[in-house]
Amino acid sequence: MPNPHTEHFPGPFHDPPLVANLDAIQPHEHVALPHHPRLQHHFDDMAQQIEASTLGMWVFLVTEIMFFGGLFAAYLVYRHANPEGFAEASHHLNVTWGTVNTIVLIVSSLTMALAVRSAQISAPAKTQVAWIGATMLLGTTFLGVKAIEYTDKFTHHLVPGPNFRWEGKHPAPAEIFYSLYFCMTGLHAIHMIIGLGIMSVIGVMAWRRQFDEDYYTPVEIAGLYWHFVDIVWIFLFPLLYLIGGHFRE
Amino acid sequence: MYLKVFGALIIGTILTVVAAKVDMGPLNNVVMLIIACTKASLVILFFMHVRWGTRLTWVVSAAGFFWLLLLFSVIGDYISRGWVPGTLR
Amino acid sequence: MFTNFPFFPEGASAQAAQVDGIYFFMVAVTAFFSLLIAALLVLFAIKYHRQHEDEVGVAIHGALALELLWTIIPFAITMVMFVWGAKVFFDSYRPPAGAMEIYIVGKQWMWKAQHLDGQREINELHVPVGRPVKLTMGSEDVLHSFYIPAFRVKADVIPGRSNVLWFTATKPGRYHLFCAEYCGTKHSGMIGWVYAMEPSEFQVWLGGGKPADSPAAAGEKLFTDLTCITCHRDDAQARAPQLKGLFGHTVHLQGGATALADEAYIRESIVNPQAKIVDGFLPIMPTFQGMVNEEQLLQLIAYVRSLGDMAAPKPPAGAAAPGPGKD
Amino acid sequence: MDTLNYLNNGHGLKSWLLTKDHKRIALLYLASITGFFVIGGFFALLVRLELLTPAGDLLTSETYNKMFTMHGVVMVFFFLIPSIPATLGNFLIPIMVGAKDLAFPRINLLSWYIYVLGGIFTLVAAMSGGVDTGWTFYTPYSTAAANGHVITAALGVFITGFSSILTGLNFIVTIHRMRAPGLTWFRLPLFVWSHYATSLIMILGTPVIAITVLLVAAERGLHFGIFDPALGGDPVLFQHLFWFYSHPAVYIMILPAMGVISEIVQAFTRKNIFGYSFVAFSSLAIAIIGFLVWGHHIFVAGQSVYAGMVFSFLSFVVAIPSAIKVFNWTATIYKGSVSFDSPMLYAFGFIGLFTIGGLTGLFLASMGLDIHVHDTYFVVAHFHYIMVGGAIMGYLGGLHYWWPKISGRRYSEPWAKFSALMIFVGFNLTFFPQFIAGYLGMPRRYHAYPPEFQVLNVASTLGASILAVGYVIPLIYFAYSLVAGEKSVNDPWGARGLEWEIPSPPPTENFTVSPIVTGGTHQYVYPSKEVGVA
Repeated sequence: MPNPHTEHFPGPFHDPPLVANLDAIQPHEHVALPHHPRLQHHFDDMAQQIEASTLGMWVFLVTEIMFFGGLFAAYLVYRHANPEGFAEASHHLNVTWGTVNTIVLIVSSLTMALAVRSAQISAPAKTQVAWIGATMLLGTTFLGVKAIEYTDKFTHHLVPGPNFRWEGKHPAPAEIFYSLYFCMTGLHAIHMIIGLGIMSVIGVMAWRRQFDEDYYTPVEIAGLYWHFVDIVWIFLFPLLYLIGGHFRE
Repeated sequence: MYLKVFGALIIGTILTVVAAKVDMGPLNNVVMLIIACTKASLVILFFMHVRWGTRLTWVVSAAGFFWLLLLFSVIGDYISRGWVPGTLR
Repeated sequence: MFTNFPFFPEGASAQAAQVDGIYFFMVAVTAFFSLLIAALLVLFAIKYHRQHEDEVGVAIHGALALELLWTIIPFAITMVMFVWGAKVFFDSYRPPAGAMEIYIVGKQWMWKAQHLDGQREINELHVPVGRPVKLTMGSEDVLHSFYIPAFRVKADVIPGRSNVLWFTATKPGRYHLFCAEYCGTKHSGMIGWVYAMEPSEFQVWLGGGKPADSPAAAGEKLFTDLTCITCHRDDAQARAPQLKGLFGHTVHLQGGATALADEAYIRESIVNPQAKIVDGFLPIMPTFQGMVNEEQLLQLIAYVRSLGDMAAPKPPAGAAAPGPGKD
Repeated sequence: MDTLNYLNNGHGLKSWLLTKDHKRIALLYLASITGFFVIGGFFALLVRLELLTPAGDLLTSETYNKMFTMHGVVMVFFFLIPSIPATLGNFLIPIMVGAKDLAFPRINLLSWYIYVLGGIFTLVAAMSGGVDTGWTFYTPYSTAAANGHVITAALGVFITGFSSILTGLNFIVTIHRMRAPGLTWFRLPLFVWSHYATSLIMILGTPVIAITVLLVAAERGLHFGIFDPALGGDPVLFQHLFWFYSHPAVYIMILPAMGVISEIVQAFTRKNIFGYSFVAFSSLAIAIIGFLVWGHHIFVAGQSVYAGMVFSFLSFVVAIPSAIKVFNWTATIYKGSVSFDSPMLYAFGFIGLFTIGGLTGLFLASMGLDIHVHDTYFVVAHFHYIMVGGAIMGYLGGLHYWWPKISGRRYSEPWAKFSALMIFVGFNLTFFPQFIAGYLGMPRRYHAYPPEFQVLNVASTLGASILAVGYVIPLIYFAYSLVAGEKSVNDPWGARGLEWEIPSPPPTENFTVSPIVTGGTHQYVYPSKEVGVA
């Protein structure tokens, strides 16, 4: 059987070579080289693998920005068209709950950052799990508060649709506002739930002592995701809860 | 380090709630957005480690927000509607 | 059945010549470049056809000057197209003063038209030649698009707001009217005819039949029926702004802003009265969203419009001050 | 016995459905998009048959509306967008950058499953009564008035969007982080450059349509009011958000095809591209400027005149990089060693048809002219020149070019030439008359039409039948070549590129060790000064 890499087109122009190690790249008996147990076979080394994973997460977050971006663009357009209506509608949101939830999320971002740090410095598994657990607890708290707020909206007929009731002067813009409110916070809450799912996997991995200073990529990229969800809320909070001058109350 | 950033974020939150109760006219929105952007930048730079990231990470994260602005340019249509008298558009 | 089919549409409006002008220019450019590329491809393919199995091409890596040339020349050509196209667009959407007004309502799946004299027609539109005609259009349900190919005019008809289209027919005849924006099951049935007539014939047509109320008269009736008149009064007890002499003038709003009282402003004031509060009045007007349909809305607008030419009596303090007219 | 390659390394359904090999996933995609192409083609056939006569006699108007809707949805979201990237791109990008696989093989497989799931939703919507919104899902028709399962179809589009996002993400990371030693950016094949630009659109645009169709579903299903005019919502906002993705989506379809054509032109003239950096950067320019032209779809839809002017200007600007590519391809053929193998025939067809398609795009970018031709058959003809004459020509050209690498077999060259000719003739007969019909004023999406348009429509339907046969022939000879085709050598065309340095079909790991790259692709050198072209 002929050597496969000599089976080229018999032209005379294969000069200069495109590849310096032409023989080596051809299929032959595979020799396993010693490498980190976490290194996937298609990467050259750990550095490449880590860089790829981090970049991948960042690129994903860019798509997330655009995903929420569609909603923010709609918000911008409608608020530009109905500044008064949006302000009026916003006043029915509970600023206290909103503030509490903002602080809860910021604290969870801190615990998340510390969870990543603890993995980075090869802290004991117990410490890592503790930070991850704290983050998850805060995330759940956020969702709990959100549930209270949603219940309140249901009972006050503030859910858009046939049952929407609005006593104020701007019923139509208010319905648009609440449509956007539910879409934006709902989508955000779904991201929180997904985040909790990711964190529970990360928690189990940490418990099994899989993270140390040489390998902590999963907890790092989970952290990127968590912080991103926090950032979305940092914008949602003022845009939804705080518009239109609460000084008039 | 993380605690300092955390402190700044909490202060930002309190500031933004307080600012919402002060009548500054259209400035309210500006202040609100400046605070929100500052907070977001702090999270991105420190919690998300972009401060220590490669140049590519900088470019990718900046590109995300840049494209968001491109999407927001849709508002241009709404602002310029009615500029041509008699056409209603 | 295959006899008498056209390859180029009739042009029967002032706009048609304008649009066709760009079209011919672009066809020429397209033909030139398509043929140039095709000719070069054929020429090169034949001339440099591979002669031996082991032959290779000449290594040419590029020529900056050449590449800049074919960047800059197309750019220059497209800029001509851009400016020309924008000019035609601008002209064909800005109705001239004194155009004849017709109100159009699109609904699934018919076109309703009403002339100022009250003549109504469905899926037909009679217009005089030689006179600018301005259509104010609304939709009762979904998006439609009012399209007369022979006039080279088209504009979407959008629920929730009015849109404007104008043309000057130049050639008497019968022309297709199409709905160009997909609007559902009978989209292709939402068609009709536009009759361009000599002015004298048009007057005869307008006089024939039994005209209904003019849109303004119908609007006036609605104005009474909906009890708008109780607040929008002429006297000093008026709780709402004076409408006489309003249309086409600048309105001073609460908070110091101003607005031009055009169709869009009147429409907004009816369906979303709280959006713009006239300075000196309380925001007490309820919305009429859902209480008037698109046709009635256009009639109300026509009525307010008809009041626009009247001299405003002494306005109550702070009410709409007459500003410079837009015409 | 054959040497071990990706095709015979593992047998059985499970080895395919659970594979992480980008080459096998590419074939999974190839099979599924071919299925969707057949389905979408079937809908097109019914549309064309209905239009044979002016009266709406073959189908009811509602069925007709569903047919063109499903044709659009299936062809755009389930065939054209994944066509080249998910098959050829998936197969070739890791090889072209000298990597063993894409950066995230599991995500690559996941993207295929997501694609299939989205496809199932769409097929369920189609089979349980269809949708009649048009592929554009314009509100308020889609939210308030449309017949059929709009939500199911919208979810199908939403889901499949994520498959596109994940593919783009994988490509970007792979191209950034997995390049072999010595493979600098400016040594990358132009195919990779164009896929990089495509991936940018995929990750930046797709999320916007995802959220937009989700809002349509929420408005229809939950009676939310985002675009509802009764609440003061603006249907034009939907169009803004929709076209923010859907215009760049056209570049998702055409950029990879441009990449394919760049490769083919170089390989079949045995000559490096004329002006590599102009061609490479024009891809990026198209991707970026392409994001700023969406408003040219709504010149007459109630957009402000000034916004329209900005969009019109930028739409003319985005034509320039496309023009550059056409000129540079033509210049590449100059003094090349031109062969007429079937991939090159597709490339010739592409350049010619794309030139017409691109130039007629200028008609639509010109605001004054767009008033008349907007929403007529002129638009239909224009975008079919880009999507069928451009994207599908490029796809088929690429498939013919790399088929020996993918399958390890040769197909019947005479049949390939014959079908390329049929497709070219059939295509032009189908779509050229539509330019004329469009300028005459025939609106698109018309079930019945005035009789004076009939001659043009008969020509179109006739052309479509020829086109259909032209598409069936490759299916047959490709299938035949799999079982009985002559075995291919590594480099059957005498082309230069990493993919031609490894066996056909490639081994599972592509390269045993990372190749050390010493030059760019398609560098052909004379054996001696004396032998040359005329």
